[in-house]
Amino acid sequence: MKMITAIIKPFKLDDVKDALADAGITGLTITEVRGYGRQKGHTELYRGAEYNVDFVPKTEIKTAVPADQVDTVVETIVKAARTDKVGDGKIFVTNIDRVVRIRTGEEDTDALS
Amino acid sequence: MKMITAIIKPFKLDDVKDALADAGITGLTITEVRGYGRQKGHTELYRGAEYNVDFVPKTEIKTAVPADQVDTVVETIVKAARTDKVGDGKIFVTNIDRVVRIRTGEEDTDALS
Amino acid sequence: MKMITAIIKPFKLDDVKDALADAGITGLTITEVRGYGRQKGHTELYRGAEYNVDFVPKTEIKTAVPADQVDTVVETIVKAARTDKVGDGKIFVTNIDRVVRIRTGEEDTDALS
Amino acid sequence: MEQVTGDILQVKYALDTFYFLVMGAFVMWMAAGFSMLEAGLVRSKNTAEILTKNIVLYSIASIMYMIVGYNIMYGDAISSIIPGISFGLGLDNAASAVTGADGAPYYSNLSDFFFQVVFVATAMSIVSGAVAERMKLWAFFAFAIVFTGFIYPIEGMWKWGGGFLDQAGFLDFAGSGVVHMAGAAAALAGVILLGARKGKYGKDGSVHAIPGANLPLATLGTFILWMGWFGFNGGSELIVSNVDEANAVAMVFVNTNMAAAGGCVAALLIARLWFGKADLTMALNGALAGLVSITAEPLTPSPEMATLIGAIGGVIVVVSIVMLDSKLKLDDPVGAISVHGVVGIWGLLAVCLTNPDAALSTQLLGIGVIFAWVFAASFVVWMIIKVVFGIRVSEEEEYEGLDVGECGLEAYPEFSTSVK
Amino acid sequence: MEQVTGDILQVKYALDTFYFLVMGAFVMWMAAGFSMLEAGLVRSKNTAEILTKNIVLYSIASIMYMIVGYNIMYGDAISSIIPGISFGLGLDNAASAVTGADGAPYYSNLSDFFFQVVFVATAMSIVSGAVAERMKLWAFFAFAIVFTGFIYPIEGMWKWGGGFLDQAGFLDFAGSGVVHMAGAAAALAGVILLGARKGKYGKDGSVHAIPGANLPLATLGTFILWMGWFGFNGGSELIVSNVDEANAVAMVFVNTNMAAAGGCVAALLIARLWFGKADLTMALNGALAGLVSITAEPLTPSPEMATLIGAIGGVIVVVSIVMLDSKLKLDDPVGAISVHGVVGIWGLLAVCLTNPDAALSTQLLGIGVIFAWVFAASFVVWMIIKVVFGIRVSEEEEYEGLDVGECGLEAYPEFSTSVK
Amino acid sequence: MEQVTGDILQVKYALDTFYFLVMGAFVMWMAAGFSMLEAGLVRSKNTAEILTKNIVLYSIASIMYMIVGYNIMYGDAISSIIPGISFGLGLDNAASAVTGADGAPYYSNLSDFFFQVVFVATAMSIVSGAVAERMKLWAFFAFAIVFTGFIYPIEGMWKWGGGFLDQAGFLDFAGSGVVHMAGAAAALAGVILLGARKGKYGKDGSVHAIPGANLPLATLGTFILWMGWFGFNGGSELIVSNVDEANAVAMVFVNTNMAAAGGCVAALLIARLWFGKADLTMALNGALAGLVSITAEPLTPSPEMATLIGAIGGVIVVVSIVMLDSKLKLDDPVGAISVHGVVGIWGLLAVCLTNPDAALSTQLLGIGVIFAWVFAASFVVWMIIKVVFGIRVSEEEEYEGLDVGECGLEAYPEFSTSVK
Ligand SMILES: Nc1ncnc2c1ncn2[C@@H]1O[C@H](COP(=O)(O)OP(=O)(O)O)[C@@H](O)[C@H]1O
Ligand SMILES: Nc1ncnc2c1ncn2[C@@H]1O[C@H](COP(=O)(O)OP(=O)(O)O)[C@@H](O)[C@H]1O
Ligand SMILES: Nc1ncnc2c1ncn2[C@@H]1O[C@H](COP(=O)(O)OP(=O)(O)O)[C@@H](O)[C@H]1O
Repeated sequence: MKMITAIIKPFKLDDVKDALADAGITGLTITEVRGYGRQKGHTELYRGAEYNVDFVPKTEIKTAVPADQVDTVVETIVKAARTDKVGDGKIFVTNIDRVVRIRTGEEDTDALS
Repeated sequence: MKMITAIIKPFKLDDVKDALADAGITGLTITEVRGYGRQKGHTELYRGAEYNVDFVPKTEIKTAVPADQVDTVVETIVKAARTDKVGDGKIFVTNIDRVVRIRTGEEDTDALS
Repeated sequence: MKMITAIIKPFKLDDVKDALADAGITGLTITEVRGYGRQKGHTELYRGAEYNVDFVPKTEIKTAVPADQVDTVVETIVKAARTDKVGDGKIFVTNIDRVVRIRTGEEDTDALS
Repeated sequence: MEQVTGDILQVKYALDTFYFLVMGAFVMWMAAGFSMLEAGLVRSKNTAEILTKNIVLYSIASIMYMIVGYNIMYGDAISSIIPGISFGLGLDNAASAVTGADGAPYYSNLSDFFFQVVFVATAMSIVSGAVAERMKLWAFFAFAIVFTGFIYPIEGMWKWGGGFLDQAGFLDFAGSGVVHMAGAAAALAGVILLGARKGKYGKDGSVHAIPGANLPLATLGTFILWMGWFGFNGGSELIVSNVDEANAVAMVFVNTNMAAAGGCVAALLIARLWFGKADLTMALNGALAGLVSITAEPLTPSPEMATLIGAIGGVIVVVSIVMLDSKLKLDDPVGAISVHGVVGIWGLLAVCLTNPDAALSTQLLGIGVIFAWVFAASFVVWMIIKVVFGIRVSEEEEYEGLDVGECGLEAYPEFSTSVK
Repeated sequence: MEQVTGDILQVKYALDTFYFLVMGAFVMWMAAGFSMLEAGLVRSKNTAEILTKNIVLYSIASIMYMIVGYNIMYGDAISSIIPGISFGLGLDNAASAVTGADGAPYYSNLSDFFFQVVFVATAMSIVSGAVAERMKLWAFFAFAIVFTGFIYPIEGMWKWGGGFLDQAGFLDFAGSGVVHMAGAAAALAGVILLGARKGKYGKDGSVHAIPGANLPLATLGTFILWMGWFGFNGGSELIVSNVDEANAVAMVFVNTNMAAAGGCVAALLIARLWFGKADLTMALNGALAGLVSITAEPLTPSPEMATLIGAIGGVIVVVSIVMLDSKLKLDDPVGAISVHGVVGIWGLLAVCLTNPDAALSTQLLGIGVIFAWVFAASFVVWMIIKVVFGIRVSEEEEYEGLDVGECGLEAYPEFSTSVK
Repeated sequence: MEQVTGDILQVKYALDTFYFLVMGAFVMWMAAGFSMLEAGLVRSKNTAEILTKNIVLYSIASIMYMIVGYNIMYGDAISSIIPGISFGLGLDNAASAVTGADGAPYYSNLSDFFFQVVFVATAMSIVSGAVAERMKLWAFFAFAIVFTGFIYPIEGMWKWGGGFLDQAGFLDFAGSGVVHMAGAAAALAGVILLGARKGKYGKDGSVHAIPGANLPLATLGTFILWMGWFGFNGGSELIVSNVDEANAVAMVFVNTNMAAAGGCVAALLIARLWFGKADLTMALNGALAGLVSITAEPLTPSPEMATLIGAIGGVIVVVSIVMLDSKLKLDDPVGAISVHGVVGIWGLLAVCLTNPDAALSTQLLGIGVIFAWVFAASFVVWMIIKVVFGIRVSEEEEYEGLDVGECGLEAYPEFSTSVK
């Protein structure tokens, strides 16, 4: 099983969620994060003094999927989250050793269905 | 070393923390997240218009442990976090290559004790 | 590629960010988290009743880097985040299978540059 | 003896002036109420901007009304339709005039100006809520200048300045029409030209709620407005210094309070029955609807009747908000058009229930005239601003929030989360 | 000459009526104060619900007191214990009556109603805070109807309606007992039947603090109450229009302010000494305790004495809050029972310190009678509501928060975090 | 006849007393305004502490001024420079004195005390904002005791107590100097001794903005102050009960409002031109600057002139805030020194524009004397406190926030995020 972690623009969350749901992905965990990258934040003046907003609000989506679905999911996210402007974000794929569903104790792919 | 990441219901946090402490786990990092899964959120009416709360508040607990403690820890979390209702959450186990304690520079299992 | 996840004291964020920028790291994602470890939180009295603040505010920094930069980055973070007091935090290094840049579809090290 | 009579007249003059000033200060306080209400009902990313709009619109209203608006409304008119134009404020009454013959002034002219200036600010405050979260800051200020300097004073002159609506027998004690419906008509024109907020309506016509970020603020705003309304209606009796007038002011206070109570309870009940939940925002709008309902005639109803008039206003407001939102697709984040416009009309009609001097036809005339004028004039002004400067922020700015875009800061830099 | 005397009487009537209305508006403003105080001291997930309770209870109080409560309290009584019952409000005073013989009315009857109606709302507001975060919304409203229509007016009649407590010489200037302790007694009965919030007390008897979510709101609420209290006590002098009465009102204002100041400082010092920290919430409760302390007698103490009476109230409130919380395990999220009940008793006793007409025994009689009646009657009513509808939300709803469960929305949808 | 004249005098006395009390209650309300303004402009981690400072400083001011301050300011002085010292408040006026001969009292002594006591609290409130986010709580209270009991009353006596500044013809109607600049001078001394907040200035001399956590609160605070200022200036006319006085009070109300409006608009425009954004916090400071500008002379300017005086104040305040912050490196989180000090001086000079009795040299004398005295005395007192107890919290406490360190709680325990 793989964990797919995508950092996206917050306002794209609904699109991505809907696209994933259409692709059959029904489990997600999202976190509000702030990002620093090419999209550089900006400098503001507050009461005449400089104010750097270095970090841009982003949303992180994590979904654990069986290994054979990784490509579809990555593609789905890329399509749904893309605006073609700097700051669209990244997707990271990592390995998961084991998954447990707390309610039932089911493990691994059973826990994901 | 393994990283154990558990998504649980927020009000179970204290129970899980206490159970882990009893099991000798003294390092945790928690994050407030929102989840989407079988537990489907709900539709509200706000001023007569529909309002989907798709995402349910969840708490994510991360604890890094030596590989041989994984089973105990997973079991402990399952026991403490379970309410037998949909939405109890998931546990993911992943591999960690290296751990460093910032204060001392200690590495790996030393860094976790 | 490796994901470096550092849990640090919040007020050290700017120092770490600047140090990483100096070391050529230009992509970061940060999350506000709360930690539980040796630094034990504290007990307060609110209206005469006890109030445990078990969890201490921490900031989590994640940066994905090519494998050969791991050592430099870890070292940089350790140096910048250290106060020599309990609670300085931990760094975890994990493996990443694949990275995709959403905007361009570039993969892996290309996606990180 | 004459000295004594003069002394009494002076004391009465002083009491009425003081009463006017205190009531005016209460009405001024409503500016804070609108600010808090609107700041509570928008999203956090647009909160600083709506606050800026509110405090600055109050300032603009004060200045424009001083320069020209007051004279348009109460100066020498050219005819009962066309006001005269002149600038600045005149001198106050001399003591000798007060203690003079019949028809002597009751209170200070400047206290009258003060009382009137806070009314125009109220009308303008109504607009800001309806166009929130998407209108350009400076476009809004441009409109505020025209509205408070000209559009409002002109229709105000038709009624309170002794113009043709007044002569026709149109009744509007404290301004359900002159102030509230007028503000709502200007807002409606703006909302039509502006369009809905991004994300408010789905491509499939679905309606999405956009919850307000801070309901304690919205509740505080409602309480402030409720309190301020004692000045708004209570001061509109204009005189307090004898038994009959004092009784009248007391009646106005009681009825104002009862109508708000009736509106609040009725709106909550309807919301509970209709939506299944006790929607706080509807209870707040209900209380305000009760207040608007009674504003056209807070004196002749009994307190029981006032409660009923307010309660009907509370029912109307809930139905109206839902209809405008879901059927007419008019996106009004705070419900201002329903609270002040639709319910304002109800208030003007309800005058006929208790005031024997009222005629339904005249009330309808007044409603038609005021609405038509304010809507049309505002539409033209909004349109000019739209063509010349644009009235709507860019889509990107709307997503990011107007706070950063227009004001360069955030209302809650440490709290707000990135989603929504 | 007669004309002149009549004119003067009319002006006095007008001044007293106006004074009454302004003071009443200040007291109405206290409703906003209680709302903000309570909204600040509960957790964010229960904030919209407590706001709904507050604005609607004020509305219910207004309506019930108009329909029946005012007449129970001030109408023709059957005996000095049993009030009469009748409905609605009567006519106001004619000018001829005012300028007539001795015993002529001083002020408008309706201004009196207005002043009285905001008092019953105050009493009811005390209840909402104590039962916060776990009581069903509609059960609370059901109680509010009975309390504001009957329970409060009956004991009010015993004292201010000229009933047996008044005849016995029980002294309570502005309502430390009639209003504040009465509200606290009703709250106490509710709290006992309701039980503590989940998580407040551990199985091992440990006491857990549940911090309020928004202390600026709580502070704002306290300032609003402080300001409103000038109306509460200041208006209770009832007349202002001659030198002695004007002096009395001024004395009441000064003493009200001094007692609050004394209570605030004393509570902060005690908290600092006892807990090691300058607990803001205790300073706020201390200021309110000072105000409650002086309410039974704000006229006879010197300002220095008023400061002292308030300061003692400030000490009492801190001790009482901690004792109720940790020893009696009575869970009162905002400290209402201590502030209004325990300190209300202190206020009634403190009358004896400065008012030569007061007798300790009569004060104790009053305390006993009011407490017994309100507590018993409230207990029965809460019990009936509990049996018929239930008074407590489900455990799940309590965890999730009453905002979503009862009101279908969140007070701070963009800020609140999931934990707690 | 005599009876009638006496009656009229009594009514006038009552009206003036009532006016004084209502105006005083408005000024008291400014304490809430300062609290909200300051609570909104600091970071969330220091919010509970600043609230504690505000409510307690008001209490301390009330107590100290009652014990000794009022008598220093208005009691029998030893010379026109050296005040006498005595304690407590005297008796109020007898009815016979009021209806007696020429020079009879106009209003209750205690109402005068009430009006004066809220002024000293205002002066002290100015200090708390400037030293926010780093000063020890109890050090601040120690200073508050000395300032409100002695430093302020002494300079107050020089002007309003009939001392040498008054005799020299120094004009300050409601206290641009006696209250506002005095508060700012004390604040300046504190800020100099205290130093800037950690992180405010980089090692390289760069200036970092530290945004306030809650701008709706700051806006609410500004509206409260604006409203309260009607009492501050309007009450400073002292009498309202005849035609001339009533007209004067009305003029003061109008001018107060216009100056605030002018200041708000001007500051917003300057900020927009200078920074490129409509900085809300500058609009708020601008409104307050307008109010401070007009406070020294709200009676003689025309409303148009008042608008202009306020607008100039609005421009000055923006320039001053930026200069103090970036050039002088005086870290004043809420801009209090600029708003009340720099603009206070402008207000005192602006008296010369419209009041023929004013002389520039005397105004400069007054500015110099008040500033020198308050700054020097405050500096010494702060210094003593610094040496004996320390005035600044530890670096660690400053990072963690004063709320937990000083008050043991958090202002927003559920919202605040860890960064900043
Ligand atoms: N190396 C990295 N490690 C972790 N997160 C990153 C990294 N690089 C970028 N990110 C995240 O992705 C977001 C978008 O990256 P950015 O460089 O701004 O634009 P783009 O992805 O379009 O090139 C950043 O805000 C940050 O949250
Ligand atoms: N595939 C997944 N990847 C990541 N997180 C998931 C996944 N499935 C579920 N979750 C998380 O677990 C939570 C509980 O899952 P849910 O399906 O609602 O109930 P249950 O675990 O009881 O079957 C979700 O709210 C979400 O945060
Ligand atoms: N085993 C662990 N797993 C995950 N996070 C941990 C673990 N141990 C510590 N942490 C995180 O690191 C932070 C600092 O750890 P702590 O033990 O307090 O101090 P130190 O790292 O200086 O020994 C904790 O607050 C927590 O967020």
